[in-house]
Amino acid sequence: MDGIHDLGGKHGFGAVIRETDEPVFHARWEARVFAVMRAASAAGVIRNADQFRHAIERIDPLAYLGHGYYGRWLGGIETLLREAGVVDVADLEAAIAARGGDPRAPAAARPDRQPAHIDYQPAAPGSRREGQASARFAPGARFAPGARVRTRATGTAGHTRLPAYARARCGTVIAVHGAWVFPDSNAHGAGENPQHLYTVEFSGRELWGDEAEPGTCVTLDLFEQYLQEVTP
Amino acid sequence: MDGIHDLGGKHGFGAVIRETDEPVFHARWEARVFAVMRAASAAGVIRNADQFRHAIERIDPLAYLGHGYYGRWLGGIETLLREAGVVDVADLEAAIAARGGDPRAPAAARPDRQPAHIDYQPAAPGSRREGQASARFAPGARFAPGARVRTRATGTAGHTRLPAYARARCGTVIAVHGAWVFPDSNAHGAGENPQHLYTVEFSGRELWGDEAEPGTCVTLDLFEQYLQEVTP
Amino acid sequence: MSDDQPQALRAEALEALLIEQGLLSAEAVDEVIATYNERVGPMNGARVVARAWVDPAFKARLLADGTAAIAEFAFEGGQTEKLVVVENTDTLHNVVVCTLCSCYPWAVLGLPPKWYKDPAYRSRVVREPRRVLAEFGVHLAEQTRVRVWDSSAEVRYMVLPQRPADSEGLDEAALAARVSRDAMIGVAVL
Amino acid sequence: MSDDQPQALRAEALEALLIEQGLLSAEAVDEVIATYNERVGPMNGARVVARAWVDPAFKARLLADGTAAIAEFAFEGGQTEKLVVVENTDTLHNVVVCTLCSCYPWAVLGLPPKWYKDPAYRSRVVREPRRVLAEFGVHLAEQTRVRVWDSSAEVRYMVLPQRPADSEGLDEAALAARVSRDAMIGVAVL
Repeated sequence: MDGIHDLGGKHGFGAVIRETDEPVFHARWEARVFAVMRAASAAGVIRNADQFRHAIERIDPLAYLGHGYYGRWLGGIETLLREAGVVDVADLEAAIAARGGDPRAPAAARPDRQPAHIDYQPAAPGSRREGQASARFAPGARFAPGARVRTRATGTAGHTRLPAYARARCGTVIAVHGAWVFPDSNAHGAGENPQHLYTVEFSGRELWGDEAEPGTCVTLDLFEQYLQEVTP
Repeated sequence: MDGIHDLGGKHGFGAVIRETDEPVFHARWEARVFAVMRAASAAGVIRNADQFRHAIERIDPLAYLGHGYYGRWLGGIETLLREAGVVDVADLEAAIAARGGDPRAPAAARPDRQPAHIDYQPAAPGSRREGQASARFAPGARFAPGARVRTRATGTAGHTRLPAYARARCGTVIAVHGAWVFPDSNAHGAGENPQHLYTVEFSGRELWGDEAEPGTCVTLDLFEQYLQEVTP
Repeated sequence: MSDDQPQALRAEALEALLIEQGLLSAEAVDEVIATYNERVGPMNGARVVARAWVDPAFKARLLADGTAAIAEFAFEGGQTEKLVVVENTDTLHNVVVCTLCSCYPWAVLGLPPKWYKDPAYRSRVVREPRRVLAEFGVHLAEQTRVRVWDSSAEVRYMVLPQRPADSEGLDEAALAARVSRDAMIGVAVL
Repeated sequence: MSDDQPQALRAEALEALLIEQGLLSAEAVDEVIATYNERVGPMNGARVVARAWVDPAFKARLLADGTAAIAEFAFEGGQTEKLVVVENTDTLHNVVVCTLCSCYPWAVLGLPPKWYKDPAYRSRVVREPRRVLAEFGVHLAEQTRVRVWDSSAEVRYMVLPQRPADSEGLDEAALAARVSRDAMIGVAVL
């Protein structure tokens, strides 16, 4: 998804602001959101991290920039709870009003009428991540360390972990991590589609052109489906 | 600038909302902003449209999405008026307070301490646009209608009119418009650098991959410096 | 954007400071409002379209060099240093956008509507023009190609819509009354 | 974000609805607060770093397979299914980010600081790492290469900082006390 979340390389966000003696949670509501996230996972509403990340990507872009990290989580979780029918928006608004709040205050959540993942079933219990995926994934890795690869040029409306700044770019494989669940399909309940994951290093110059800082590079962990061989 | 303004192809902004019987100005303050823009141009604070567009690109990203068109203009104009020393922020805040407003309400303006364009002088009075630029631009156009061209792959921290969605893409020249002032340098007072302008057509598939709608294309007006020849 | 009070006060304050400095007259706002409500607006483009429908020689000139062809109307309004007029046909539909800001041919269409300047239209129409057009009520045949003109430089675009089938016998003024702003942007058909 | 009251009330309302449905216990919030304040935090990563400094065999294991090497510590906290530890040297400086969301190795570093999750750091550190590091007070020699690890999948990264020159003779616990969270992200040197 070419969404507001895809921030790498973007300009205009100013200086990095650090807090002195920053607490783990700035307010109790942030910890509440964390607890609600865990409950939604336990209830099967958040099926996997990919689906949750995509729900956060789908929230209102203004809220994404303005509501902070736990505000983004809140939007993503509310989206999934409403899509799953676990929470009804009228009940939620009534509960907000009962606490003296404005139930019509701009919310971050953006539930789809027909969520893409409603029929999602994990392929096998507990088979989400590396160990299990590797075991079920027979073919060998297509690329070895040192291989030159080029990333896919185009984006997608769905979830993906290839950031816009690294599209249509050439890099070098520096590590091979075995087979992992593919977020682009798993987020949508369209299968775990396990495939090899590579750490690919890109020179600053390849990513940013003449304006790159000298002697800098960026690595990304990229799935085999994002990559093409570069013929020398 | 890889800023929030570069919206082409981005996801997550929802449906297009139309108003019935929409007025030209929704409130008097919008027309005020328009009048202030004209005054800033007449006073030489807004030197050219490229500098003004870049000032708008530089405003706070949240304001860019949240304050509407004239709110964006307001941010851009305030930025330039403060950078030029015509308006002092303390005076502005006092004038807001005198009107019963909160002088510390989040503002869109983001003046630089050392604006890049402070020494800007137009190369020649009135020489900003097509006619004059063409006259001073001797060499012929590098590309003719029908030529296949590839756009630059990387962005820039400064102003540019090559949107991110059309970088590193191949297209076909369908029109040649003579020489125009180059916004990428003109916005920063770094010269008018007139050069040929081309309308380039890109297939939907080239821009958006497999997800493109069939039978669609996009044209962009691109400056010669953005383009490379595609060798067949 | 539910509450634009801070922007309203800031604009008023800025205006006051410029008036104090003699850089702006107190009447300028009313002049702006009058200009873009009364004289500069889509009624100008509508006259151009109607003339192209009734006068084949003018239409040929308009499509060959829009800037020169509209010079005879002597429109004011700015933002239209070079005008290119693109013609809708049975096999090609044109639609105009400015993804990077909100470029628009003021002299012929006036100031753009809010939706033209909002993120939704700017982001979507280049990527999914058929879906956006359908939301506007324009359902194109599959075989009709769609060309989206993203106004990324100083060239400004206006769409020449197809003349409605039921407009036989109307004179130029009556035809102009049939031409909508949206049709000249390319998000409506007549 | 000056006023987070709407988010606070919405979170409270959501929590209440889940408690009503028996999907969440009223004590869960306090448990979350206790976990990430008391047991899961950068003190865990600091122990790993200190051990690597004093035990060359552990350091070799840690750099070869971070996940296996930290298993002996039995940290809780999640978000660290595969850990890769990258070593700073005189000629290479490593720094970690997640531009697409805010991935972070919770088990060894706890929950990330606000700046790590904010747009400014996420957007800038991949494009201008030297400038960002300088703002953090880390001024690198021109010849020191910088490698930015953008955590785009489930691999989590932790930086093994260089041992401070003045730490001779300190024991493992004293060394751990010298290791800062920021040094393990790569935005500080010790």
